[in-house]
Amino acid sequence: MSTVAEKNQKLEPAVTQMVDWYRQMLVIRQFELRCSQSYQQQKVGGFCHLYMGQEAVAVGSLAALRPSDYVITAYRDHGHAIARGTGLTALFAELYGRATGCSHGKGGSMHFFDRGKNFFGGHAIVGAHIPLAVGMAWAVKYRAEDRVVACFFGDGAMNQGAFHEALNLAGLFKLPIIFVAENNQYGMGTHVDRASAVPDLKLRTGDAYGIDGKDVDGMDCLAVYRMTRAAAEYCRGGNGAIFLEAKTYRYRGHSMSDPQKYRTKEELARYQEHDPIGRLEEQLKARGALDERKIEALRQEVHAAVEAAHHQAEQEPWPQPDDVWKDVYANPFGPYQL
Amino acid sequence: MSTVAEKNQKLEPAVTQMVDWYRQMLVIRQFELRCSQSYQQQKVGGFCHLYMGQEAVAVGSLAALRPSDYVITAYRDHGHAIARGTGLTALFAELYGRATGCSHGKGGSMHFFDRGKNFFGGHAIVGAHIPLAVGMAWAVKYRAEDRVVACFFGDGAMNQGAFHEALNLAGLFKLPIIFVAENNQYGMGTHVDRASAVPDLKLRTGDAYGIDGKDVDGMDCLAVYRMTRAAAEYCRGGNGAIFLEAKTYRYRGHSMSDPQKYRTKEELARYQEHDPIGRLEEQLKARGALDERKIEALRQEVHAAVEAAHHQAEQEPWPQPDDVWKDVYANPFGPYQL
Amino acid sequence: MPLIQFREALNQAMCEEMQRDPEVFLIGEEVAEYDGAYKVSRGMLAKFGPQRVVDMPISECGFAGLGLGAALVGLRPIVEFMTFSFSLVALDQLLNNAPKIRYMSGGQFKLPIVFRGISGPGRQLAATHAWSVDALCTHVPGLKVVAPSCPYDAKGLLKTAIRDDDPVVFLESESMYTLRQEVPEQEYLLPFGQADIKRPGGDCTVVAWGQSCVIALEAAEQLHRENGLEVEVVDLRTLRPLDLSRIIQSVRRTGYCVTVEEGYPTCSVGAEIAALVQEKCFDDLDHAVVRVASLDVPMPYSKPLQEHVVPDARRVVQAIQQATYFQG
Amino acid sequence: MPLIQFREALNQAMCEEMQRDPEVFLIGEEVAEYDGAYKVSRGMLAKFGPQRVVDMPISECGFAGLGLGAALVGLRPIVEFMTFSFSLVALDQLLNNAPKIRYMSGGQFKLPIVFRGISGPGRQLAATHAWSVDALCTHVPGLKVVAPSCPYDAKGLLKTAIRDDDPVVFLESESMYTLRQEVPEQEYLLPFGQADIKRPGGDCTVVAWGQSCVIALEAAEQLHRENGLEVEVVDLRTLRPLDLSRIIQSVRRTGYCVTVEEGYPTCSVGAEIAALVQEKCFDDLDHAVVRVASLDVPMPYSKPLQEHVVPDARRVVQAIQQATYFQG
Ligand SMILES: Cc1ncc(C[n+]2csc(CCOP(=O)(O)OP(=O)(O)O)c2C)c(N)n1
Ligand SMILES: Cc1ncc(C[n+]2csc(CCOP(=O)(O)OP(=O)(O)O)c2C)c(N)n1
Ligand SMILES: [Mg+2]
Ligand SMILES: [Mg+2]
Repeated sequence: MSTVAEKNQKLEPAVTQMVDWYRQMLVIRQFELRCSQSYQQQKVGGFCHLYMGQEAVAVGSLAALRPSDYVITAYRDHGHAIARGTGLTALFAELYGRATGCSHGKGGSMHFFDRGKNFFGGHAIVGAHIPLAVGMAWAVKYRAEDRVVACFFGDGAMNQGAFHEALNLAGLFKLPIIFVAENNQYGMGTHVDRASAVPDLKLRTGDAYGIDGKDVDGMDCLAVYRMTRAAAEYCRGGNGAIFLEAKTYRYRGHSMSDPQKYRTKEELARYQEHDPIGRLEEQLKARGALDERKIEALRQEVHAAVEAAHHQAEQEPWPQPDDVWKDVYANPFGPYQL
Repeated sequence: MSTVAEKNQKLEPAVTQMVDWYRQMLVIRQFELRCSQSYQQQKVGGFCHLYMGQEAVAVGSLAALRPSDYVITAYRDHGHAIARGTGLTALFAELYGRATGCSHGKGGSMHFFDRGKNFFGGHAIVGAHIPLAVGMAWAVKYRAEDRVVACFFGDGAMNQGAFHEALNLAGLFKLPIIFVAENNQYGMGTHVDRASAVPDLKLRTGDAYGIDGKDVDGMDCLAVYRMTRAAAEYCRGGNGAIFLEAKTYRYRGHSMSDPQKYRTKEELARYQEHDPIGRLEEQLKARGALDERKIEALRQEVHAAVEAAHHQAEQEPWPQPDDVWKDVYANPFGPYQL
Repeated sequence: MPLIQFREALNQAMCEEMQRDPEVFLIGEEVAEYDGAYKVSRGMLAKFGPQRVVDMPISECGFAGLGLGAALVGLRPIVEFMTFSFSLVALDQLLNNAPKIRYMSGGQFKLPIVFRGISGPGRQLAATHAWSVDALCTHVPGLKVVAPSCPYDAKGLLKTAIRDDDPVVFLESESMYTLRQEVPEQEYLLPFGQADIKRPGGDCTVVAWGQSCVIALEAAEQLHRENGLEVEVVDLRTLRPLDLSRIIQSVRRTGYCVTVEEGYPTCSVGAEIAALVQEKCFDDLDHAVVRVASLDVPMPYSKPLQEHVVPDARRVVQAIQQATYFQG
Repeated sequence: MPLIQFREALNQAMCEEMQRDPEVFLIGEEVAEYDGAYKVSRGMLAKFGPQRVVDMPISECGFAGLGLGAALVGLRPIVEFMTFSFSLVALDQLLNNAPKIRYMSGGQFKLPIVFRGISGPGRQLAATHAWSVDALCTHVPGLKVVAPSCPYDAKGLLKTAIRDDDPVVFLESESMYTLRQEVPEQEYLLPFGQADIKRPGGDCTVVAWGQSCVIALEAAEQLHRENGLEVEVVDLRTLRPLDLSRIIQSVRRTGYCVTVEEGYPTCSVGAEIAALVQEKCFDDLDHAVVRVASLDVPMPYSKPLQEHVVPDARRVVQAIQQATYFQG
């Protein structure tokens, strides 16, 4: 007999698991610190959108999913790729444009892909991946598989037509998909209040698409985990789609070239006081699973792993000019020669 | 001191006005009967979407607006053009592809335009005119004018991304616009239940865009008038946008070539029992403003007017082949010659 | 061999492939309960059920993307656009996501999807409804673009398209749907990238595809009848891949080239072919390549105006006469 | 004359026109409080206030349509796309509504609107972010398409665009924004449809526009320096209207023609020009028109790969040498 309390119990993670989340968040943070340096050294090109501050969202939510579930996100994708388990060397190699990058140097920071981890990118046109996610959930239902799809996007993306059409389709066909809006309160320099007629995002999907909306403290990894876990159960239960608004904050500029005049240092500092890594650290200390020594050891281990991956990536081979012709098509082309 | 009752009083139309509505609805009905014949005789080309059954929506809502207000609609536009006051000859001439048509033969049934009547079309890509309407309302606010915009579209159009983006913009910028969803329950052969995750359309705009949604019996001209009148006051009061769902029904197929297998004869008959023309007729009889004699006289007058316009249109000149080059651009083209 | 309509050929191709592969399915507006706005999918709902033949809301961007997402995980969707004029609201999915996701991922994904529907002006539908998207789609590497001109080709090419692992844009035409032709009962496929000489001849090469091939053949027939001219009609069948060598071979033989297309003339497929032919056959050409296309205006509604704008056999005849210095 | 950057030239053009006409306003993502993602609108919010310089949500279709609606009733919007890669989600507004509403209404409306922003690959932004929309937009009658190559032209052409009563697509380029040039203090306008000979020469005609003109000039300079070749660079300035007569005059003189563009090679503006030139200059050409464009692939991220795909002066030099049978 499963009471609500029992059910909630079942959703609780083991402490060892939570330590792993902590480690993952450290890795993401460290990865991006290095990334930021490498960008300044012009080892990384293109746009590079750092995830710092939002780590609890990717880590907490993806911890609640299975390896067989499908994951897709926007261009701010470092955290999701790492939480999904893609190797750091492949990620750095991608940033550095190398042939062995996770997208063979064709994608860059905004287009991390890892088919083996069921990680479907990394998409840079705002909102354009949301219909893709719905299609993946369509396939799950079509094949009657026991999977869910997690689709991440920003607050700003919710003003795209693609979002609307996708959510209506997901609601209409009752597809197993968790929409995770990472509300970091800004789309580039525009506060959500100035972009969204209804800035309380969790409200935007219930009456409009019949998709229940919930919000969750996106700076709290455990809360995100619990919410996503429940959402995944809901989806696996054949109830259709669900919408989660994770209230979060990004520490860095929108991309690497953002003077950030749209917010005050104080605002940033206020959020950094609730840093998701610090928060989980406290929780784990309280449970006796971490102490300063262990923390220090973990930090050093993570630092070493990130540095090693970065160094390895710098040794990876560049693609060859002729590689530009590779992977345009899957099937050989016949007599076509322009 | 204006109580609600007094205010409602003020919104009440004079009986003579209502007789005029009745006349307008007769004109629309008669226009389209002729239109349907002409289509069969291949005098009309392209797609032709008849408005029969929905007359109370265009007539009731546009009666509540001023000539200076802006009106825009989709391809099912005969009713709106007539209610807006465009001459019948110009409309028939347009259907017949003549140079003197309301769009000079360039637009056809789906693209009636009448700048002089502040009637901005007639747009055939589903949903694509909704952002235009928002822009017109933007201009009203920009110029601080005392106008509102009425934007008509179907239930099916609400699943377009353009709808979503437009409504969010209207909500965000608090623009003076009345969105009128003519819910005739079908988008082509697809019932609204099969297209919209939330088929109760009036719900779709409140929480999503901060735009209040109301519904109204779209078969009741007076009810539509009252609702639109109140909506227009709301908009003129600087309160922003509003959304009306007019529940209605189309009697004919989606376009002229529709076998209508998606609905039963009984369903159609049920709605025809509440015919908007008959309904208003009853109301006017009850008020002593119409009797059988007057009705008969009106019908004959309308029939004669429609027939005269149709005959005149058939005499109107065809455009000349070289006219295809006209009106591509407003400003002369310089040395361009392909 | 049974004589079937173009639309039946498409229907057969879809049905055969759906029978063969349970991962093929059809989505679009009115494809299921309505049997297709143009009856291309007639009977398919009854045959394959509501899981595999599915009506969509009027959300082209949404369901084009849905198809792409399903393809990303290996399903093989056929997405019908009622007409490609309505794909304009979905062009980001069609021109950005479809052709590029595989590439951006370094080849980790196949995208086995077919987008099909009417491309071309139809009858008096006016400017926004009259798109030929041939050039828009052919412009973009990563897409394949197919444009059959007869039932036999339509069937063989659509079956190939459905089995192809890349996104294919498959262009049909309203006026062709009722064309009839004998089509073999046994199964066949037609390869991409192989143009077909629909009519051989040594006096002038006409390059065409889809509906424009129909009028090219009319013009060729007329010139044969009236002037004894032997016009070779090269039907491209696929615009991407493009069978350039077949075009070149023909032009080398004839010394003259005319292109025919329904779409806008500027930056068009015809422009591309003219540019390629003048490059590859510079010394073979005895006259410049002459292009026939829509006039360079939005499509007007009025019948005589549309007829003036859309290319017809008369204009093709004139173009061939011009291109071959034929004096009449 | 003050030396100003390309982006300042654009800024001046907008400011002058907004000062002159209160019905001109600017909307787009980050144009106001952020001063523009690429700082083109720097200071304009402060100067004109939040009614006339307005940040938009990430709703390109919505605000492109909003601009068009405002233009329908006579306002003169400038709509900034952060880049035209993001206009893909708004192409129905851009390619369907903008160019056709006037026509479909029989000329009852003017649509005085400018869509402006970056077109072209930028730096390592990968496939979906690297659009050159030159061909997509030039394809469609009803639009005007402008692509300046230097600050002087940018300012004069943008002012003309804002005063023009038709929808204008105004193409900029990230790498050009920092180009500097002396620009007169007194007001000036540049007409549409008049190409500019950016460098005169009798040995070969190079047709270019926008950023491609910059590399064409580089190539011309290099060939002059190294080989004494006198290359004439014809800067189109506007792709629609197209100054065909200027191109023809030049090719008649030089006998050779090369086109240079950043976008995809197929069905491109270069293809159009090649097709026109071989038609109009058939007897004048001593070699086929040679086209330089992006390689026919989606844009890769990795630096050496992007550099391989995007045309540069080296490839233009080679093309000119090929086109003129120059042996080195
Ligand atoms: C269609 C489109 N428009 C504009 C952009 C430019 N752009 C990239 S990210 C971004 C802000 C997105 O904000 P949000 O969705 O909140 O995500 P966040 O960056 O906060 O993670 C913008 C405007 C784009 N990539 N695609
Ligand atoms: C973007 C787009 N998709 C599809 C169509 C084809 N089409 C024309 S009308 C229509 C149905 C629209 O239904 P609704 O909005 O309810 O309006 P109604 O016809 O009922 O008045 C469809 C699918 C179109 N014109 N535009
Ligand atoms: Mg955000
Ligand atoms: Mg409807």
